[in-house]
Amino acid sequence: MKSMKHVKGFWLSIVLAIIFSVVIQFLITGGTLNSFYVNTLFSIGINIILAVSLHLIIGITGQFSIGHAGFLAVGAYASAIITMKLALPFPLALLVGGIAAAFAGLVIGIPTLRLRGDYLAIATLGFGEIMKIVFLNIDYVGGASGMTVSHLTTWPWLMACVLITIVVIINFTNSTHGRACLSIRENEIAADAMGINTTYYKVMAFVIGAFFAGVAGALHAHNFYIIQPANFGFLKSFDILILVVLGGLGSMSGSVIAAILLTIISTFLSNYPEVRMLIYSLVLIVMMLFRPQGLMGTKEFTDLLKIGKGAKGGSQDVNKQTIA
Amino acid sequence: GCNSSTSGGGDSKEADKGGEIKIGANLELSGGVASYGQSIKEGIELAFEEINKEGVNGKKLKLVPYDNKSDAPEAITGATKLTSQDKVAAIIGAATSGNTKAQIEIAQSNKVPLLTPTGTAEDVTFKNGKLNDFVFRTCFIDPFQGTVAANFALNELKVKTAAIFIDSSSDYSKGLAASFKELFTKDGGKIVKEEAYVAKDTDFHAQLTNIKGAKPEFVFIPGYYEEVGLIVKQARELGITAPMMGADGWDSPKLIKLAGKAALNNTFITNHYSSGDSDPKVQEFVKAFKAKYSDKSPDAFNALGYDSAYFIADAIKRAGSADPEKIQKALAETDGLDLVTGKMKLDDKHNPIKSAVILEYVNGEQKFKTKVNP
Amino acid sequence: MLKVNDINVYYGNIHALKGVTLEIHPGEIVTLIGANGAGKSTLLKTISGLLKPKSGEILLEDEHVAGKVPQLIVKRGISHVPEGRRVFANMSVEENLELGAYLRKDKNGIREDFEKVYQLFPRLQERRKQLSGTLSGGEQQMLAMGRALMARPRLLLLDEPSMGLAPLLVKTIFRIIEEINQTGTTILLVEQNANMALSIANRAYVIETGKIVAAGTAAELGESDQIRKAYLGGH
Amino acid sequence: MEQLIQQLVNGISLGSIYALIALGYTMVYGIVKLINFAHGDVFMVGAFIGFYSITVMDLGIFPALLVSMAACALFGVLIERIAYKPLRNATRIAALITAIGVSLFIEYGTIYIRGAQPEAYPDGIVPLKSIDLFGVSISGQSLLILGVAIVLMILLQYIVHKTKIGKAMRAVSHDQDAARLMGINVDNTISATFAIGSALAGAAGVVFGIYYTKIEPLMGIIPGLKAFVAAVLGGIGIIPGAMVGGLLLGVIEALVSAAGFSLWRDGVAFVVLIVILIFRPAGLFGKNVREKV
Amino acid sequence: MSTNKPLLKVDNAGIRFGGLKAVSEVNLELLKGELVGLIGPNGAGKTTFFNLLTGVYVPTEGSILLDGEKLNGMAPHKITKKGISRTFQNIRLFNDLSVLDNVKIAYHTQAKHSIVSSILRLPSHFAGEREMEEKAIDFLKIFNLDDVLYEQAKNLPYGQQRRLEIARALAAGPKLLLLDEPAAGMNPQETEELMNLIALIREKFDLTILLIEHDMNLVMGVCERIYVLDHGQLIAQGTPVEIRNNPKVIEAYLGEEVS
Ligand SMILES: Nc1ncnc2c1ncn2[C@@H]1O[C@H](COP(=O)(O)OP(=O)(O)OP(=O)(O)O)[C@@H](O)[C@H]1O
Ligand SMILES: Nc1ncnc2c1ncn2[C@@H]1O[C@H](COP(=O)(O)OP(=O)(O)OP(=O)(O)O)[C@@H](O)[C@H]1O
Ligand SMILES: [Mg+2]
Ligand SMILES: [Mg+2]
Repeated sequence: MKSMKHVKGFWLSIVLAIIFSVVIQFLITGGTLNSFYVNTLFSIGINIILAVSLHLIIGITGQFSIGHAGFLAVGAYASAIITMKLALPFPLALLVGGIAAAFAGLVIGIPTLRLRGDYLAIATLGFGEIMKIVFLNIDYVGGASGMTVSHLTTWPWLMACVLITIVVIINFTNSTHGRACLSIRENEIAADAMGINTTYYKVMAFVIGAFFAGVAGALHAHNFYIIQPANFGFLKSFDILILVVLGGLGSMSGSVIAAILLTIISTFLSNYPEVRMLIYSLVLIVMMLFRPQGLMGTKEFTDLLKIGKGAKGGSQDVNKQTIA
Repeated sequence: GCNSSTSGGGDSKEADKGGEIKIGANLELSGGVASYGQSIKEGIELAFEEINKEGVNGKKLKLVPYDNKSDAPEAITGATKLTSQDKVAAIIGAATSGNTKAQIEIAQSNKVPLLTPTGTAEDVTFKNGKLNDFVFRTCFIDPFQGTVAANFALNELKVKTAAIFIDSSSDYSKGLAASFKELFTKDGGKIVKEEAYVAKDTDFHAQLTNIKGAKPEFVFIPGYYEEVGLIVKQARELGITAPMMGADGWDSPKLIKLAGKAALNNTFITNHYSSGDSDPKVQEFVKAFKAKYSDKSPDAFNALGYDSAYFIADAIKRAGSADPEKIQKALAETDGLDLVTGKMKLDDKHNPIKSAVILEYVNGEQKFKTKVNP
Repeated sequence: MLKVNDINVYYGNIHALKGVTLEIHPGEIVTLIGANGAGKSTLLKTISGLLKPKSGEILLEDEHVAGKVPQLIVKRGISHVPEGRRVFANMSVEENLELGAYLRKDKNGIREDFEKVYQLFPRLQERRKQLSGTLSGGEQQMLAMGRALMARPRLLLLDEPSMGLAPLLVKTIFRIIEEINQTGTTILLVEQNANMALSIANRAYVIETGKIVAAGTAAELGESDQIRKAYLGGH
Repeated sequence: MEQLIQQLVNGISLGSIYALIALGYTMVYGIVKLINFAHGDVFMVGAFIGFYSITVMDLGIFPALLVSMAACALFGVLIERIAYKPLRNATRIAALITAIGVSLFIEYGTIYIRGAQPEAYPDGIVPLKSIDLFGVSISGQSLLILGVAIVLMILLQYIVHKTKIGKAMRAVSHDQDAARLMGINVDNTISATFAIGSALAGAAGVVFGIYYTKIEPLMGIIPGLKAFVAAVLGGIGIIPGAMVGGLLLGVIEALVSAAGFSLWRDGVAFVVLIVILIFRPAGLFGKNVREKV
Repeated sequence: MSTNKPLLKVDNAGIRFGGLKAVSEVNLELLKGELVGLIGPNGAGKTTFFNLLTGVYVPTEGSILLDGEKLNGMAPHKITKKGISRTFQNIRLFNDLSVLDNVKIAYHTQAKHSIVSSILRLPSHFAGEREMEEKAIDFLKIFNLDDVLYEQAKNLPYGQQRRLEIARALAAGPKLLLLDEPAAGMNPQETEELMNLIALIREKFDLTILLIEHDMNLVMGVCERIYVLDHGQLIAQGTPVEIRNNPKVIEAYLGEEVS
């Protein structure tokens, strides 16, 4: 019955999101939103997909992966090849971007996911850098100077991708398969002993996460006119990681909120170019010092709504802070 | 979802409200190539200060800087912000060809001139037989300097074999190398080794050892001074004594410090101007720059940033308006504008036609060798 | 020797110790028994300075030590063998023992104590160079006790030393506790294994949900029906 | 053949620099279990302090080295107290994000103060000649670096494994509360760790400046990352591992470049890293201590 | 019931860590429905033996057969599916998850709905999830844990955590249940309740149980047979009475008299 409540809130959110997108679409076509705001909205959307896809890998499955920009790159390049080199339609590019990245996730996931903790982190970081270097060395995609890509990302496509990403990942998480991933995060040895095929689920989470990062890559490539290997270095991976951690590890709504908030902060800071990065870094440090568990802790947005209705025990004690 | 739009803003393209003309600067102020962007910004700021003493058409120029973090998507966000939010009359930037290219579509569709001080890749202004009519540049394009260098090597230094060492992350470097190679081999020279590095590398011993092994009579290194300084130093340490040559990317007093005076002997560059040039225009610039920036000698980025500001100011003056489209026309018609880096005239691909000079480093000083006209 | 006076300890807003008062005289073995979660470990941690009481005082021979950092308390002669042994897994047995004497400067005394500890626990001497993380549970318990003894404490706090140990070892451990006590070390012993604990203790306290509910000599409490029923099993 | 040897020499020189940075990295990690991403930036700060000591304060090379080490030690402790200490009980990933924040802050703080332009170490501060052995030139400086790295490695290994403070560090790394019960002052021990690690980074910065001449505010990013890779390669937390990892990485990079694939250099380095981790999941020297079940 | 065919047959199994023979030449048979104890001094290799049975470690010698099928080298999750499940000496719950989720995860192997059906929220997803939830709740009732269904596992008192771990192991549907010191850290009162619980689940789920325990009251009280391990080797086996009086066992493990 708990899950039933989830279901209701879930559909409500979807409907709200669709209404929201339609309204925005009208504002865009009506010209009320100038292109700067539109651009910011697009960045937010892409960052949401990235954050949510990494959330599945780190927040749910507990696999410390910091090479997410690698999947973004694969998706971006694969999709750009589809539209720019092969002149095929954009929707196909989205799909191919996702599939190519998922495939990359599979290839890198199978060998590396037996690593743990920081070793996994550095291996995935290495993977991200390798992807970057591969694209740097392929002249077909322009080498270091990159590829120019037409602007094909539109608001409806973006919104559709964001929604699909969120829905798929929520649905996955709130099922026995998602719980299998959670159990790996909680205690891999015990998960194994309960009959969970930990390798399979780690790879699965990796592949799904990579798929959506690839889709984000496709949207990214077709939004920003140009893609260059240098856009996809480890600092980009860190940016995505920061969204997930700042939102609260394990909270999807946290990832979404962090993606929105940080994109806006970053955009706002662009008015002060001299101190932009200085302030940004301070924001990071201060946020972590004062809320090390992230904005949402492990709670979801829906949990907050339920508080009034006297939630059944459990989630109250999330803000476990050990004494200093 | 939030992000409520705070300022609706009128649609009128008035960048000159309140006695100010806003000029955007979309530059690499942080990230990988922050030093380029910052140098350009210094040049622009100096120029604006000077220009604003009199003003342009009775108005002051106001710089709206944007930090694109050396990142193409950020450069786009910046261009979007500058055009749609700040409604600038023109944008100066970016430092690199890649980040400039990222902004082209936005400049074109919003009809705001985009002027890159240092984006030398050929296809920035003209691509696939089509002119990007709102895009301009202050610097040469790559082929010119490469050709000049090849001619110099063959005819003045009389070498037969050469090695090329490029920065493969830079269109500039690749472009120069390509045109050098084309002319050098066409006229009977032989390239015995090609090696590459990536910007921000610090250790070049491995590639230089290979170059040394190929025993070239001449080494062409079309890169930026930050790496070139180290390359020249390490090359000499490894015992490469052949003459080396580069282009305007070398031009910085830092080069001499990085490489060391002795190591730089027997090296040459092509350049827009020579800071040792007795031309009063150049000397004034150097003096003013040193005065403003605590005795720092200007490098090529500083000079080109400075020139870009004058380039735009001149166009605004001639347009008699801060309307971006009028500025665009005026920019395109620029002819004979006297700048620090030479007399400016644009060809029909919006590339400046400027003469180049060849300089030799002798004990840490740039010595004027020859002037080459296009 | 040690006087705990009306202390209150909180974890966040969980009130773990509610006005606990107890007293330990020199040379005694005092045992503290109570169910899971009663607050036994919390009390020991508070005495050794790992936790700070919100109110109340702890007097070690008339010196106030409540809220002081563990370092100072160790220096004053209290050693705490924590629940779950907590040996330094990636260090050898020998290094663990050395760390026990961390605050001491007297080289000769330390060497003597090494000998003493090895005499008490010959197994440790056998495994001197082994990484303590790979020791079995019982061996680790011995190491933890040996490590605490290396500080030459006057008061030794033992938190469930028999947990998870084989019967023979439990006996050994209790025997050793008595031996340690006989060499003049005062002992506060926390135990689930109340039968055993009462058999070697002079006095005992019973703690229930953060409050001391009974106190007396070990014999008195061992007789008490109520105590028997709640803590000593129905045998 | 001659060339190959020259390339090996090149690689070892480069590798010694990585090793030097990796030593401090791995030590801090070994004790605090924090990937201190700001380590590379402390290295940068060290290079600048050395530079200003030499050029502005006219110090000789060794005094400058000491000044830089001392200042970095202080700086490291400051960073730890302000940014990491409050997060001791938080998740490690939160500490990592803070470390990234600190790293950015140092980088852009430096740029804010002095701009992004590079600076060049003065020439000839170390009067060392290159040695020519059968056409292979070995610069005196690279020998110096290798020597410094090896000496520091031995010193560090000694400190961590044989001294009292070293044992306290290891105890703290394993179990802070238990360490407290031994009478160890955990805060001071962790500060000492950061002080030593940061001093090493400072030394590396100065040595780097002398060897490569160019220093700039973002110079710490790539060597920092490479040093981290080197540390992992050798088995993170293991001091000799950092040394070997650094040298290995340097040699791999040199050989890849020598083979004409200089653009693939970093790629190959990471491929080697991943391959090594697949076969030795805890690095070359790391014992794969599985959690005891 | 074919009593002569053992459920578990361990043949000369052993493992070494470097030079240390943690377990060696162990021969052991469990018949269906038996409740057998495994005792031995600390460090004798009992937990390690469990780790061999459950695939955490791969035996370096000998073989392990469950229902005649060889388990050597099989991945732990496969072994669980074959029918061995366990608890851990140091509790390993999924701490941040609810009690209910802890048990549901153990039911995962029996889930019938695929990832695709979950993502698309097909009817089979809902049916599958509902079934799991119902089963898990019913199950937790047996362990008296149904009033803390939504509590996070780490917030339970110690005793309940132990029970939850057993519940979770049972939910994985084992034929053979391995309990590693289930009574550790419990007082005599709690231990007695645990004994009753173990007896109850054996009946109810038709289980074979192998149990490691240092609490002799418990071991002698519920086990039908006992194996004794010392220094990695079996030194005795037999009924509780036999073991209690076996001089070797007394010397190595029990000490002179048993209280
Ligand atoms: N770190 C902590 N945070 C919050 N609550 C805690 C913490 N440690 C202990 N508690 C709570 O404080 C109370 C007393 O715990 P304590 O560990 O002192 O009990 P104990 O008597 O030692 O029990 P056991 O026999 O299980 O060791 C318990 O209710 C416990 O849940
Ligand atoms: N991964 C490992 N590496 C090295 N040695 C190990 C490892 N695991 C266990 N050992 C050693 O194997 C021996 C048996 O350990 P095990 O944990 O099986 O003992 P046990 O019988 O369960 O003891 P206890 O009753 O204390 O739990 C011990 O000496 C232990 O040190
Ligand atoms: Mg306790
Ligand atoms: Mg065991």
